[in-house]
Amino acid sequence: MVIKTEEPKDLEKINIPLAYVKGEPYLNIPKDLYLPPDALEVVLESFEGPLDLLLYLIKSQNLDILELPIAKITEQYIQYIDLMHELKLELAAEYMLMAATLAEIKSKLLLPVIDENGDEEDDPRAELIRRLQEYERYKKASHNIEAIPRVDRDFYLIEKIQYETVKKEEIYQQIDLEKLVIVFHKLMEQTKFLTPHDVKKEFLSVREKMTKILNVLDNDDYIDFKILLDAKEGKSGLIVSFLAILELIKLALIDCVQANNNSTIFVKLK
Amino acid sequence: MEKNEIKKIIEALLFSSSSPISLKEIRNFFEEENISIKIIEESINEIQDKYINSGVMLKKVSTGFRFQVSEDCNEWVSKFYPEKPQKYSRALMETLALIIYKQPITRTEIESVRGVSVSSNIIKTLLEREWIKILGYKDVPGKPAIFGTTKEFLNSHNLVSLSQLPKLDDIIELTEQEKRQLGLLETTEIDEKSTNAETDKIEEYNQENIH
Amino acid sequence: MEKNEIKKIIEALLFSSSSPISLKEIRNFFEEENISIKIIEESINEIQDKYINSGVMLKKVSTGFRFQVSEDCNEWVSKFYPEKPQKYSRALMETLALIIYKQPITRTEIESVRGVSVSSNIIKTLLEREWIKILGYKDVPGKPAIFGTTKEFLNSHNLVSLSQLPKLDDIIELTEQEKRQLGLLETTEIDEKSTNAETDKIEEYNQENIH
Repeated sequence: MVIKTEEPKDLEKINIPLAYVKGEPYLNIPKDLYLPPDALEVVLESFEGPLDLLLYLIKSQNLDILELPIAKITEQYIQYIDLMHELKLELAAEYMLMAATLAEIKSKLLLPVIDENGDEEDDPRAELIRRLQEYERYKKASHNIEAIPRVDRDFYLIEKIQYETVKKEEIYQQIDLEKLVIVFHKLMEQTKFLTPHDVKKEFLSVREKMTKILNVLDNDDYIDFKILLDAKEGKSGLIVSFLAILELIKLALIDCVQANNNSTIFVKLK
Repeated sequence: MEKNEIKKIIEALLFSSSSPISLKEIRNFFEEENISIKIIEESINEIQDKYINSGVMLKKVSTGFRFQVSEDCNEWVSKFYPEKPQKYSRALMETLALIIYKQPITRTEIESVRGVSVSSNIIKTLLEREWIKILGYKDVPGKPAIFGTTKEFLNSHNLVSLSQLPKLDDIIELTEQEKRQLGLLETTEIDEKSTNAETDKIEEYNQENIH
Repeated sequence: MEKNEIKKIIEALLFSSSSPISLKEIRNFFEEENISIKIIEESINEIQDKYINSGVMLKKVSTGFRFQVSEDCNEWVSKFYPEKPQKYSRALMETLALIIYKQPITRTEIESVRGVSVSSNIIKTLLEREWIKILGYKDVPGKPAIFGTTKEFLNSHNLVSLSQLPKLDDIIELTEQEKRQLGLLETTEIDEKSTNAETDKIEEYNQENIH
């Protein structure tokens, strides 16, 4: 099987030059930490957080995580942070927190251990070492997962192929009878608010209604919008009234105002 | 490159493509490999033969070759993918409800209750399904059709007579809230505890209506 | 129904499906035809054999069987489709690794191992890709979502179950002395005779730190 695995970006595994500065290839980050800033910007950006940076510092010098020479590491870490600042790289707060943690551990190690029971006090590095180890495990695991064949990268699926739909014997889905009853009752309830059915929509032309509204608004006062609607005319009548009002607004014959949402709408002749 | 390998690759390309692949595309693809058009054509023919008695077949269409389900399997594949259950529109449900409960009824009468016109499609659908039929024509100007339900409607809903249709009170022991939702109550008290299946049904119905 | 016909139909179903089909689905489909599970399993095996030297192969993944491009043809198919596959960032892969190996897991738990915050985009991408899903919400303030992997994750990595994934590295075991040094052991005895490499290393280390 052809497995095209994306090369992990781990710095320690990169053999190709990290960068070229004035035509000169940089294979390793110089130990003295003199880093030509522009060239190494990319390198610095590729850290996945303070733990990743710490791991890099440890690995790049073939140190054992378990030994964690705090003084040395702290010094280098701070140098990196300063460099990142200098390069104006966006620095997550987590990096600063780690710097503080390192400094704290360092200071604790410098203090003489006074313990009346003669027990050795917990090494302040223990927690950090545990975190580094834990992070390293999942970092490795993520590389393993990256290497697993993945669909559309390492292997391909077939496209579903066409078929001709053969018309099935038509079985219509049944109506939900209970829902039907509810629908009917709801309809009946609605009609309660309507006038008898002999109110014909045909008689309520929008034009006619517009004239009527203009007659009602025959003076300069604001009138409650609701006065223009007559429940007796039923739903269709209300719709015609509403359309007529909209039409009048459009023709700029009336003004419609409302102080705020839900408050009364007032209508007035222009 | 061996012909067998070429065949395998063409097969893989055809199965992984969402559209037909033309002879020209295949030829271009193999250009670097220096493979003659003859070999490619032969390969395609052999692939075609290979699938003669299979569930799929290689078919030449206007833009190239593609695999499709073989003719005798179409019926089975269609059966495997069930059609989406139809959803009935609110308009259809209301129209049908009025025809059931108010039959004989004309379209104008349905419209006057619903407050909107009834689309011809709805009447057509119901007639085609043979759930409703034209009982006759009203003796008024325009001679509108009078509709009623059919035996077929009863059969397809496992009913013997319309009297078996559920009564509103039977379906739901209506809670105060539900009654209010249905507009059957004018009180405004809210029964917070009603969260049973019936409420859900009504809510489902209401939601359908909202959009 | 003849076995040959059954084979053809299963073949057609598998080729026309956009997702894997399980044995159970096939069995249910043939229920009316009274076809034994044994016949179905045999048919699937025979289909699998039929495609052994083809451009496609029948593969079993977590949710059933599917056809996919055979291993030696993948390279050619990728050549035929010039679009590059989506690349995922290290941050995304680390987040995914944590969800895989520590599921059920919350975002906060992921962040505490990685030492940095997890961007919402990463979670969104993983959810949209359907590699992870929300299993529920933790009963703590804020009700954070609990994540886990999906069958789709397995399917898109040709896996049947999570147990096929590489094991997590063990944490490197500390020597007794190192543990003591780190305060991970409660014993207070000091092995005075220990003048081996470890001690030297530690002393060296201490010197380094004390200056």
